[in-house]
Amino acid sequence: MVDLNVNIGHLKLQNPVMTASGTFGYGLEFDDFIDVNLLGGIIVKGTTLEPREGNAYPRMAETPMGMLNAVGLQNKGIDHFITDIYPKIQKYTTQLIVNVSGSNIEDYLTVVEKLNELDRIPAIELNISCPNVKSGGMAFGTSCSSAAEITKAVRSTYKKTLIVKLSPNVTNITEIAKTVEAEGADAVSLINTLLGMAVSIKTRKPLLSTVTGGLSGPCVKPIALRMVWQVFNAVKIPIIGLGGIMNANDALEFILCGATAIQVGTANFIDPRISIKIIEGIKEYLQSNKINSISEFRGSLILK
Amino acid sequence: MVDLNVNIGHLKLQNPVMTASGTFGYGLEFDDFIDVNLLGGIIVKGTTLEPREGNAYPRMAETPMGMLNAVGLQNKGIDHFITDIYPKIQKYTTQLIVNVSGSNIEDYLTVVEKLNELDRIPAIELNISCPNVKSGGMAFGTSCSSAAEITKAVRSTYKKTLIVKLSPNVTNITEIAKTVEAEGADAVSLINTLLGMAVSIKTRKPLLSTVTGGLSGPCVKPIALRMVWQVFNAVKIPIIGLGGIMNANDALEFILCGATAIQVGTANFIDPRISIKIIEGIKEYLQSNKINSISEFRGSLILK
Amino acid sequence: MHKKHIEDFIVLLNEKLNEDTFLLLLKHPHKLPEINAGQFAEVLVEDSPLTFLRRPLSIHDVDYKNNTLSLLIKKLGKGTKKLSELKPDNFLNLIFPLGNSFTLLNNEKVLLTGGGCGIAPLLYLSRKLNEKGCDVHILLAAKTASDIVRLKTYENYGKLYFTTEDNSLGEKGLIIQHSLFKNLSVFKKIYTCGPERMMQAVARLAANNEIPCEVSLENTMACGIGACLCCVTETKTGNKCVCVDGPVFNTKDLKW
Amino acid sequence: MHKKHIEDFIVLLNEKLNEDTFLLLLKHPHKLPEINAGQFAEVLVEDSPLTFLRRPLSIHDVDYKNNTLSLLIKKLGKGTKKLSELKPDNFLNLIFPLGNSFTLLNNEKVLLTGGGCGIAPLLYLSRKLNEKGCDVHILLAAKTASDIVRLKTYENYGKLYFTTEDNSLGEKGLIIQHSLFKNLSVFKKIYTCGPERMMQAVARLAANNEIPCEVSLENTMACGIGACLCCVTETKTGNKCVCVDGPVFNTKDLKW
Ligand SMILES: Cc1cc2nc3c(=O)[nH]c(=O)nc-3n(C[C@H](O)[C@H](O)[C@H](O)COP(=O)(O)OP(=O)(O)OC[C@H]3O[C@@H](n4cnc5c(N)ncnc54)[C@H](O)[C@@H]3O)c2cc1C
Ligand SMILES: Cc1cc2nc3c(=O)[nH]c(=O)nc-3n(C[C@H](O)[C@H](O)[C@H](O)COP(=O)(O)OP(=O)(O)OC[C@H]3O[C@@H](n4cnc5c(N)ncnc54)[C@H](O)[C@@H]3O)c2cc1C
Ligand SMILES: Cc1cc2nc3c(=O)[nH]c(=O)nc-3n(C[C@H](O)[C@H](O)[C@H](O)COP(=O)(O)O)c2cc1C
Ligand SMILES: Cc1cc2nc3c(=O)[nH]c(=O)nc-3n(C[C@H](O)[C@H](O)[C@H](O)COP(=O)(O)O)c2cc1C
Ligand code: FES
Ligand code: FES
Repeated sequence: MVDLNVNIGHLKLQNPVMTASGTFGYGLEFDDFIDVNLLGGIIVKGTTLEPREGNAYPRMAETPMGMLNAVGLQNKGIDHFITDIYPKIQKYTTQLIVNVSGSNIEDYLTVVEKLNELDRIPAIELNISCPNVKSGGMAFGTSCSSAAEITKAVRSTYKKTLIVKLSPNVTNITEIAKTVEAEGADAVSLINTLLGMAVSIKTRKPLLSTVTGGLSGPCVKPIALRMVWQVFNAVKIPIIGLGGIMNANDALEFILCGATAIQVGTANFIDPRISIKIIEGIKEYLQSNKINSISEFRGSLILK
Repeated sequence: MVDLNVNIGHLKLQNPVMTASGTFGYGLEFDDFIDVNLLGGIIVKGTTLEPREGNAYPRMAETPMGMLNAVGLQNKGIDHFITDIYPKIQKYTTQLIVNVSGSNIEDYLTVVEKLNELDRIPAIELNISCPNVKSGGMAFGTSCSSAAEITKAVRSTYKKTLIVKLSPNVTNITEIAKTVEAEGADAVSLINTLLGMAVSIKTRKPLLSTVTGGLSGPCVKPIALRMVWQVFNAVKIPIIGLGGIMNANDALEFILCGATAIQVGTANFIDPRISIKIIEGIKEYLQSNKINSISEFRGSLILK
Repeated sequence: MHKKHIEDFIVLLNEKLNEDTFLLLLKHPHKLPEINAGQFAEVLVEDSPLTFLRRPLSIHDVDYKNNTLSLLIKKLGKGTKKLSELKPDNFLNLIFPLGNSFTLLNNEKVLLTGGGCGIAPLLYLSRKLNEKGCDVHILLAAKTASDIVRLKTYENYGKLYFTTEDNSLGEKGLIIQHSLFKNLSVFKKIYTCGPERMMQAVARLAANNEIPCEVSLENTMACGIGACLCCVTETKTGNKCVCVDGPVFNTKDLKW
Repeated sequence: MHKKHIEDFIVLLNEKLNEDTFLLLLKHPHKLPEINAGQFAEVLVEDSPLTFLRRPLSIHDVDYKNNTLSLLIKKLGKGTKKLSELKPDNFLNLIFPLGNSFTLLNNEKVLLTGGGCGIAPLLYLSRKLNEKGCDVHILLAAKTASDIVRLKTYENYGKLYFTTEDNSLGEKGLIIQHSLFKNLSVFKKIYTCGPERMMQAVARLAANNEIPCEVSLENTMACGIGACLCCVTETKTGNKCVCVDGPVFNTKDLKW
């Protein structure tokens, strides 16, 4: 048997496959299709201090091998999460990670402090990279100083595993990664969506109510892979890779480029069982290539 | 009849459709397929001071709805261009624009001075965004200060139309655009390729000899459109839009978002006649929508 | 809610109904799970480079005896065009049944009305209502007679009425100009689907007559199962997902 | 150089030759332009989401009388798999004829040798050489007999030899272990295509015997017409494009 266990900070995952925030609901939406407990972990929807209605419709546009979204962090707020969602998802035995967003540092801190109290939430993913909200969001993730500031603040109150999710909409992602590593992040996840746009020449209008939105899906994979590889060569903390992973091959490519774990996002919409198929596919690949453990394969890219 | 004429600085184009540097050779490669003179203009291959062998093989990898290239500005240098290529392409009546690259400002200036002397070259496209060369290239295009420096230097010697080609691998493309506008660029073209990567889990090697390369094709269109729209709202000089244009609809989307002209790149590889078909398609769209001129349509995106 | 499934159906029939409408008859390889009227499927369009996401399509009819369901589809763009090329024995992957469903009444007089491919879910609905003893009246609207398809099948489950803009079938004019709307209060409920403007007009008249009205909304969807929050519509109690809280809404809850 | 064309061919035949090799017979709608041995086509793979670029494929044979050409293709990945599903009357878009070609001799004794789908261009070459009065010897190499296809057709144009690794046909072993290589100097020229390692071994023995050797190189291509510079190979005079300066190279010019 191959060893699929990986560690992200204090977090132990039974395999490197997680599901990406905003693409897997709270897991419950997928109970009809898969045994969610087979996953390495799930990252639940972006959660903010106050309830948010999100952006106006339309929020979605299809693009070549991808999609744009402008959901805008619709969620019912942290208190609703604690009282209504948390009890429901405690049935899962897989790792539960909450993706946290906010428009200012105080909001982030309040949410994080509340999550710190929840036994079954061993880690948070700090979203400093959402392109779909007016204030906060991506703004935190596109400069080193603000990324440092928020990571430092959260780190000082949050004692469990802290993952910081990086924005690809930057000139130099390694600098941001190094900064959040220096401020005590246990891991980085990358990439969030790329800022994109789509219009209709029939209506002459943008296809999203917000004009621009976040691009995800296979179209972004080459960019995501490159960033994972760059960051792998720049930091020591584990990297969680994502962006366009549609199958086990894609997942293995990210791990080959240095990712300790991966997340499946948009692919869940095309095939709700895909995350489980990816775990199977990774196992098969390692077995047929006689690789004993996923960590042996990690970052083993051959540069001749 | 609809009016397709557009102006880029002093440059008059009979229609807004040009072909992108590095994807159309010197035009001659397409003589068997189309009447090159029907184009608005052609941007010839990236030209440097000295001859360059480019990067090692393999230089190309297919990606979802796109491709990565790592050609690395292979060309025989400006002197060879002047003595061998220029005489051959003088047969064209369409506008001929030379894409200029270099690893330092002096090189750029020498090339530009030589091009200044060529009667049939009414404009240059300054490539400060090539991701496939070790020094220079993209480095110039990813910071405002270096973009300013090189634009200023070239502007001071080059009197004809100066187009600066921007890199999408930046946090804020509007800042770079405003900078080169301030330094006297007549127009900006965007986008060059996005830095990406592809690997094989079969060989465990990168698919490009350079590990990373430049991503182009339909997969980048949403990002390119967004950048054109952002820059359109930030500068007054004309914008030449490109990135993933495969048909007339795509071209019209860029013009709707504010592009004065567009360039067809990777699409030339799929259909060598596509640039001409795009001109026809634009004409048809304007006619059937009773729009008299392309300038009337430009930037007419409706934000309700 | 019923359990959702993902399954490769086998295409039994692809029938062209008019210039741009076709009917797909699909066989489930096993026992077809229960499906309610108004539910839809997310259909995977394969071998189509620019069709990345699934396409939501209403379930037009269900046959539990033969384990088949049918889809009534209008060729609109890349995905529906590709589906129109399916041949018998091809596979088609569906996630289904999705969404809520129409509220059924027993032994009441009801009006089902719609236009365009909006009429797709009305067939299964009319059958269900017919089975429940309702007096079913179906009003279909179109530009011209040839736009109206599957007429004979609808006739099995209710009394049919038409409006056409060119007067080629039924009464001339738009849907709400039909004489049925002169005396709306005879109906206990109105069900409608079609273009949004049409549904809004019907809903307004229903409201004026204080008759409950249910609509089936269309919307751009990514997941179809409530996971992405891309498909919201504004309701009086905030944004709701059309794919799980809908596609059927009581118009009194909408901000129309 | 011949003028390049872009054309929709009509598939006349898609013949499965073994587990993963098939032959496409394609009809040009008009008069087929002249094509030389060793040239290739860039083939558009439609309805294939992950096959964005065209696929380069050698021209296997040409029939000017019927205006057809054929391609001999090995299923390797997404694109070739898709092509293997083509049916008669489907269209296939080709840019052709591309690249340079083999140098033909008159009335000489020549050896053509290759393995895998590398043998594709050798058929048309053997026919051309045969027409020019050459004494054509063709050595085909494979793992096992069933890998070797179109044997009967090759026989029309030259004398056939084989090596198989499992001794199921011809001599046992690798290509260069064949007895023909013991006495190479009887040949005026050697033509080879197949896996790079195989071609290099053949080229080395040719050089040792001072016999001119031409190879047909494979390479990843984007445009096929010399516009992108993606398909370079190192030669003694710098990087050359395989698509225009090749695919045929004299091995003395390569850095092998
Ligand atoms: C719950 C639900 C049930 C539906 N049931 C049916 C049905 O039974 N039969 C049927 O024919 N259609 C139905 N539709 C609509 C169907 O989903 C779209 O026609 C289809 O997705 C278009 O795909 P395409 O690839 O052909 O078009 P595309 O190439 O994607 O688009 C073509 C044009 O149509 C527009 N468009 C695309 N999708 C939608 C949409 N969902 N709503 C409005 N405009 C859109 C695009 O903006 C574009 O202008 C339903 C939609 C929903 C949400
Ligand atoms: C001038 C020329 C002539 C050719 N003639 C023929 C021919 O007559 N018959 C034939 O069957 N094949 C021929 N080939 C090879 C053919 O082009 C590839 O097999 C084909 O492009 C693979 O496409 P795919 O989509 O099936 O594979 P993909 O899914 O793209 O790739 C599958 C695997 O094959 C590898 N691969 C892809 N393309 C190539 C390539 N060009 N060279 C080496 N490895 C590659 C990939 O890295 C991957 O591992 C020729 C190639 C060239 C350059
Ligand atoms: C509909 C949608 C909603 C998303 N919501 C969130 C979110 O709330 N928080 C977050 O950090 N990322 C969010 N993302 C980004 C994804 O988690 C992921 O980073 C991105 O989609 C790239 O991965 P993919 O290509 O596999 O989808 C969202 C993406 C989509 C498509
Ligand atoms: C093979 C190849 C070579 C290129 N060479 C150059 C170049 O020399 N100079 C340059 O400015 N851009 C170069 N580019 C970038 C294109 O001009 C264009 O900016 C990019 O490909 C995006 O457009 P597209 O998606 O339409 O191809 C090259 C692109 C490709 C694919
Ligand atoms: S389509 Fe994803 S929530 Fe409705
Ligand atoms: S493939 Fe483009 S130059 Fe050869």
